[in-house]
Amino acid sequence: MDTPDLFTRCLGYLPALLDGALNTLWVAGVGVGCGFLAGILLHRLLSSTNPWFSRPARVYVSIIRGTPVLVQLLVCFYLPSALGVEVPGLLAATIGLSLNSAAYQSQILGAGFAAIPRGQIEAARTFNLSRSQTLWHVEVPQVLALTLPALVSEMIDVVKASAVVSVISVTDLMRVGQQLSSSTYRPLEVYSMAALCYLALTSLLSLAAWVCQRRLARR
Amino acid sequence: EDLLAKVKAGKQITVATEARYAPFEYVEGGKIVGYDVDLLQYVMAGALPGVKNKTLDLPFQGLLPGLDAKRFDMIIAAVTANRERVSKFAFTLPIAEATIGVLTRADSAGSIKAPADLNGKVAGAQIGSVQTDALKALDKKLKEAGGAGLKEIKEYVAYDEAYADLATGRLDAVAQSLSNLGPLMKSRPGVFAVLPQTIGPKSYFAWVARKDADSAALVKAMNEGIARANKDGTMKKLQMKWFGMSMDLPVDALPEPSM
Amino acid sequence: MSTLPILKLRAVGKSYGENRVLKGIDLDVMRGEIVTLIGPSGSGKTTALRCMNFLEAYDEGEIWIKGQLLGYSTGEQGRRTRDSEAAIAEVRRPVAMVFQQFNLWPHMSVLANVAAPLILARRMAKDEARRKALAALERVGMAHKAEAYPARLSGGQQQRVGIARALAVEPELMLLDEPTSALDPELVEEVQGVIRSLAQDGMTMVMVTHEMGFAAKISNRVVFMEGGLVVESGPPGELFGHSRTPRLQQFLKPWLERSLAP
Amino acid sequence: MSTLPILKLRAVGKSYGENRVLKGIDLDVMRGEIVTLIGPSGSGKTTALRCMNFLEAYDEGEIWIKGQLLGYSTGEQGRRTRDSEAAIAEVRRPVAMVFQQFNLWPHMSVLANVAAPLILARRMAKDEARRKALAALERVGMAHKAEAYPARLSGGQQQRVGIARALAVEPELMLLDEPTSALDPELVEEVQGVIRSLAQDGMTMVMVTHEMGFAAKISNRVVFMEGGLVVESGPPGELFGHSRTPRLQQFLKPWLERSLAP
Amino acid sequence: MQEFLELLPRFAVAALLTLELSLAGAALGLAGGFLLHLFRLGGGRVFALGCGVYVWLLRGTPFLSQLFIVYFGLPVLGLRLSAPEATVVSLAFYSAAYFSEIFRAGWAAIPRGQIEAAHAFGMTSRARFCHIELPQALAFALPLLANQLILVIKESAVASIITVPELTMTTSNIIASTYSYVMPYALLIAGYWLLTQSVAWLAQQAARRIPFLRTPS
Ligand SMILES: Nc1ncnc2c1ncn2[C@@H]1O[C@H](COP(=O)(O)OP(=O)(O)OP(=O)(O)O)[C@@H](O)[C@H]1O
Ligand SMILES: Nc1ncnc2c1ncn2[C@@H]1O[C@H](COP(=O)(O)OP(=O)(O)OP(=O)(O)O)[C@@H](O)[C@H]1O
Ligand SMILES: [Mg+2]
Ligand SMILES: [Mg+2]
Repeated sequence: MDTPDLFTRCLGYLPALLDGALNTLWVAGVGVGCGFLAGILLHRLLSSTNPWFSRPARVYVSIIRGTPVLVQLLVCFYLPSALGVEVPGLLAATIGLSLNSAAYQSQILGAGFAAIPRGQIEAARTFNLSRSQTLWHVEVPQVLALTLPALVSEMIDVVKASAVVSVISVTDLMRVGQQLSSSTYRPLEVYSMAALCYLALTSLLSLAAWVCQRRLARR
Repeated sequence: EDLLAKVKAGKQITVATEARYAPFEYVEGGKIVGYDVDLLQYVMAGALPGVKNKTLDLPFQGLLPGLDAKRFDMIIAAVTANRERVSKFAFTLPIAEATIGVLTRADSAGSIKAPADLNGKVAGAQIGSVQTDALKALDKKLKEAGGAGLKEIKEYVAYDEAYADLATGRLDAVAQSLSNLGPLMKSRPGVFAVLPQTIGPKSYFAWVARKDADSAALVKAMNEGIARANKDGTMKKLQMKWFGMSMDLPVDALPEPSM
Repeated sequence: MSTLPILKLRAVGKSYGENRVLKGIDLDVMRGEIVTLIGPSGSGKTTALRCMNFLEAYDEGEIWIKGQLLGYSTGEQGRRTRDSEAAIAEVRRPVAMVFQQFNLWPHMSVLANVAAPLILARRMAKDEARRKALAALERVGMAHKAEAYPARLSGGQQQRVGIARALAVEPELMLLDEPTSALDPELVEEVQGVIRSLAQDGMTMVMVTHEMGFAAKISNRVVFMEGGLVVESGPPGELFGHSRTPRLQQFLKPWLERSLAP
Repeated sequence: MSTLPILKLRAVGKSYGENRVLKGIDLDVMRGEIVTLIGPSGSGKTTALRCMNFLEAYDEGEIWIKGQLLGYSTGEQGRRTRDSEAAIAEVRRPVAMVFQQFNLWPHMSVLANVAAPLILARRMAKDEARRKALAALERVGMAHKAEAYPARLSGGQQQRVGIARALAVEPELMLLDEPTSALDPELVEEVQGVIRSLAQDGMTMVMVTHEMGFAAKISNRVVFMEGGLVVESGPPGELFGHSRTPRLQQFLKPWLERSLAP
Repeated sequence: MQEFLELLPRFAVAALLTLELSLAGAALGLAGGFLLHLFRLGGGRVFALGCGVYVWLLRGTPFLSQLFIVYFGLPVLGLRLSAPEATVVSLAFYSAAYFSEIFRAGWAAIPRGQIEAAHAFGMTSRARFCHIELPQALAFALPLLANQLILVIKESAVASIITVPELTMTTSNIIASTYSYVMPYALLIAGYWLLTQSVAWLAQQAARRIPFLRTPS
């Protein structure tokens, strides 16, 4: 059996890795997206004056930030089945990452919400905008612009955190790397290639954010 | 209505595997392939005609707990039958021999020629695997024989890292089933060597289901399929294809594990 | 001028915790009138103005806008309950507000700022809202900046947009809280000009200001507040020329001195 | 009064890229003199003031402090090279600055804020520095807040600390950039009072301000700038009463009108 | 209960190892991040670009890949680290990228005017750095630093793949040998939670000690 040279070998890993990258992108993308919406909700709960809302929210954030993602994913995967509900791995992974990211994003977005001058909200009230109109038309666009750099970091972190979703049977980029390394017995090469794929993904995100920031800055 | 009936009615069986265990199951060209996959296909064609199988790929540590939690119906992977596992789970008939060999580095072939030469050396295997238990037994044997015993037994999450550590010299030996070692030797020629002696008693790989009334019929159906494959020579053919050798396996029952 | 006051305050009180900031304010504002509130810092001017709009919930007395009680409904045994946001919005509809810090929404263009209340709160069609917004901007001389973003404007221009935003909803009463005090001295004039021209057009206004000269010239009535109470009120000539209370005289002294300096 | 000007500007120019912000400023400030710079927004007042301190590097002309050229050394063929930080610090030693936004260091107590320049830049012993700092705080009536942190103080109090910090280094010349314009109207008076008392004690000052009345009362000389040039300068009575240039007349008009209003 | 008592000592040992690994990694990373930041502040364009590339590479790739490169790649160059050593080194390189970004944010948060005031009063650049910039930037960055430390603790779980017997590895071990996973996972969660919450608590206490942070500005 002849061994192709390093370069050809690495090139050969690419198609499978890209397949995995697609899954990673999906899980992380949807995770961040849902996490954003849930993060807004969580922030509302956190800043509620009613302790029945704010206290559970605080506990939630503390638990999520205090435990490994791996454990959170396992809970999302195994808990429903213990209760008799079948949740496919991909869905469980997406839900798990959303719930995880929501906790972090609630903190990031919280900083953004806090930075919006009170007066702007009051202006919305005097002009009779409803609460949800104020949230979506006045606050959220600004919060997005204000916290974009931190949100991008969070997105990058979720992409990387998603590397553990393989434990619940999602064939993500990292899992493809593991599979390749076990059929080729060359972990160093394969993981270096996988690292490059992650780098490409995260750079893509940074680039997109940079473009957004540019747009916003033109105002 | 038991599990077998449900599977037949739903035309789908969900099985789990760890596709990092060549040549039993691993990924090539984006698909899980290997000895188990081929064998399952043959067994299902006979036992469960028309049923499709859905395969989940999980890390080894997730397999038995996942089965217990009813995340899937069966484990179709090379699981070594040991005493503790057999007491908790239902194993099928053996699908391959799991007798353990010792992998060393090619450049240490001069100094390590037999298991007895492992005194003072570092050896590794997968966490919670029978191979780890075999290493522990070896350690005990070496010490009883008056030797220093193994210097350390390192436990890995998966075998790939153990092979890599052996290659970089952090390990001196890896305990692994002979069935797995053949293909490894073929794809990284000149890097590794296999000791001629095996360690531990003869043991077997089998598939696993839950040990409850619900699963009993399913296990029986699978066993019938495996027995047929054994008798009509299909199994030998597949073994030649994947391991490069064939082995004689008991047809009627899984022998009582000795470990 | 109708005889029904457009805004009526009766014994309005407001406390922040222990601190009783408003201690019973009475005020009638007739259609077309311009009332300015003056007084030392902390006397409750801003609080009073914010109550007129229910931006702050008052907790004693009553505020009526065009004959409707603002913010509360009176139940059977005379106990009152707070209205829903929607009901409050309905009563506050004829009132618009201009803020000291402008409070424009920085992520919207000038035109969008002015059109947003029309589209979102009044559910006007987008085209019509834009047309109206543009007309309001025209009115304050800011139509040429319709596409700009607030951050690009000078303070005076921002405040003119703030006024346009208030104008666009076609209010019957405008509340202005120190509309010029966040501006560089150079820019005060341009905003005061706009307010003066609104006054000439007959807009009803209640304004808090520290600019005595401006208050004197523009208002029909000046209200001097101190410690949460109205101490003196009357036409500007009377109040500035012959203040009856020593407290008002003392308050006006530095200003009188400064204006006669050069 | 000595005849050597403590600060001398000759044809000072400064550009930001293409934009020539100062176009040749001449100015002599004698010991004990109080000079105010007035002019419309963007005329270069702040830039001029910052150049006098080399916070901004000027790029044409010369600035002399007590006879020493600020910021540059002239080499053999008349080409000048920029001085080191240390050399600049030496020349700027007699000059202290008071900022519009106070610029107190929020992580230090009031006392530490005032003492820090003495300890860190003048290498004074800590005890002595504290004593001096306390004396300066006493001077502006802030000694009782010595242990407080800036965030706890009102704007007027913060600015008084800013002045104390400048006083503590015993400057021979103080530069003040709109020292009261970041303050609420009510607080302006307390800071102006401190500045007035410094003036009575004979402190030399150059101040940018928008408060014409204050400028008129306090200064020996008023300098009107526009478009990076000095348009007119002279004693306040002359400048405010009988401005020669139409531009200055136009600039002063709104203020004159406002002050004569009631 | 019986199970709990049996497992507790093993988990205590494992948690201690997790703490040691992540503290050592974070301490080195903190120092490295600070150095990177200093280069970026004072080293001109080439350094700034170099630091930027470093941050991009280390922040953009999963920690697992970096650990593999240190653990399996360095031996190719003749440097063979033990698994815990490799973990600490990788954590240090990895977190240095994050820490340097945090320092950057801290410095960016200092208002320009304050630095100008220091200039105007003739402070040397060292006095300025030590007495004006550093305390404020650190105070600003304190919560971010704590956050990052928490992330490092959690990231150290990856070391289980190269046989470091820390919390995650210990849990896997126990599960693989007992097939009971409720109690081990409960202890795992409790372990990480305790570690991270104590970091958060310490940071909070530290923030309380800083007098000028006590006032909402
Ligand atoms: N949200 C609040 N919570 C607690 N106290 C408040 C609040 N808003 C205002 N106050 C207090 O109410 C009093 C009146 O404040 P208000 O802002 O109405 O005065 P003002 O006359 O507008 O003063 P200024 O001229 O400084 O704007 C002050 O003592 C102030 O401290
Ligand atoms: N750092 C800078 N970079 C570029 N341009 C600047 C900078 N600082 C000031 N300018 C420009 O220089 C000109 C003069 O500014 P300067 O701040 O000196 O004016 P000013 O007279 O102090 O105005 P104001 O009364 O508004 O404070 C303005 O056109 C301004 O845009
Ligand atoms: Mg007010
Ligand atoms: Mg200026």
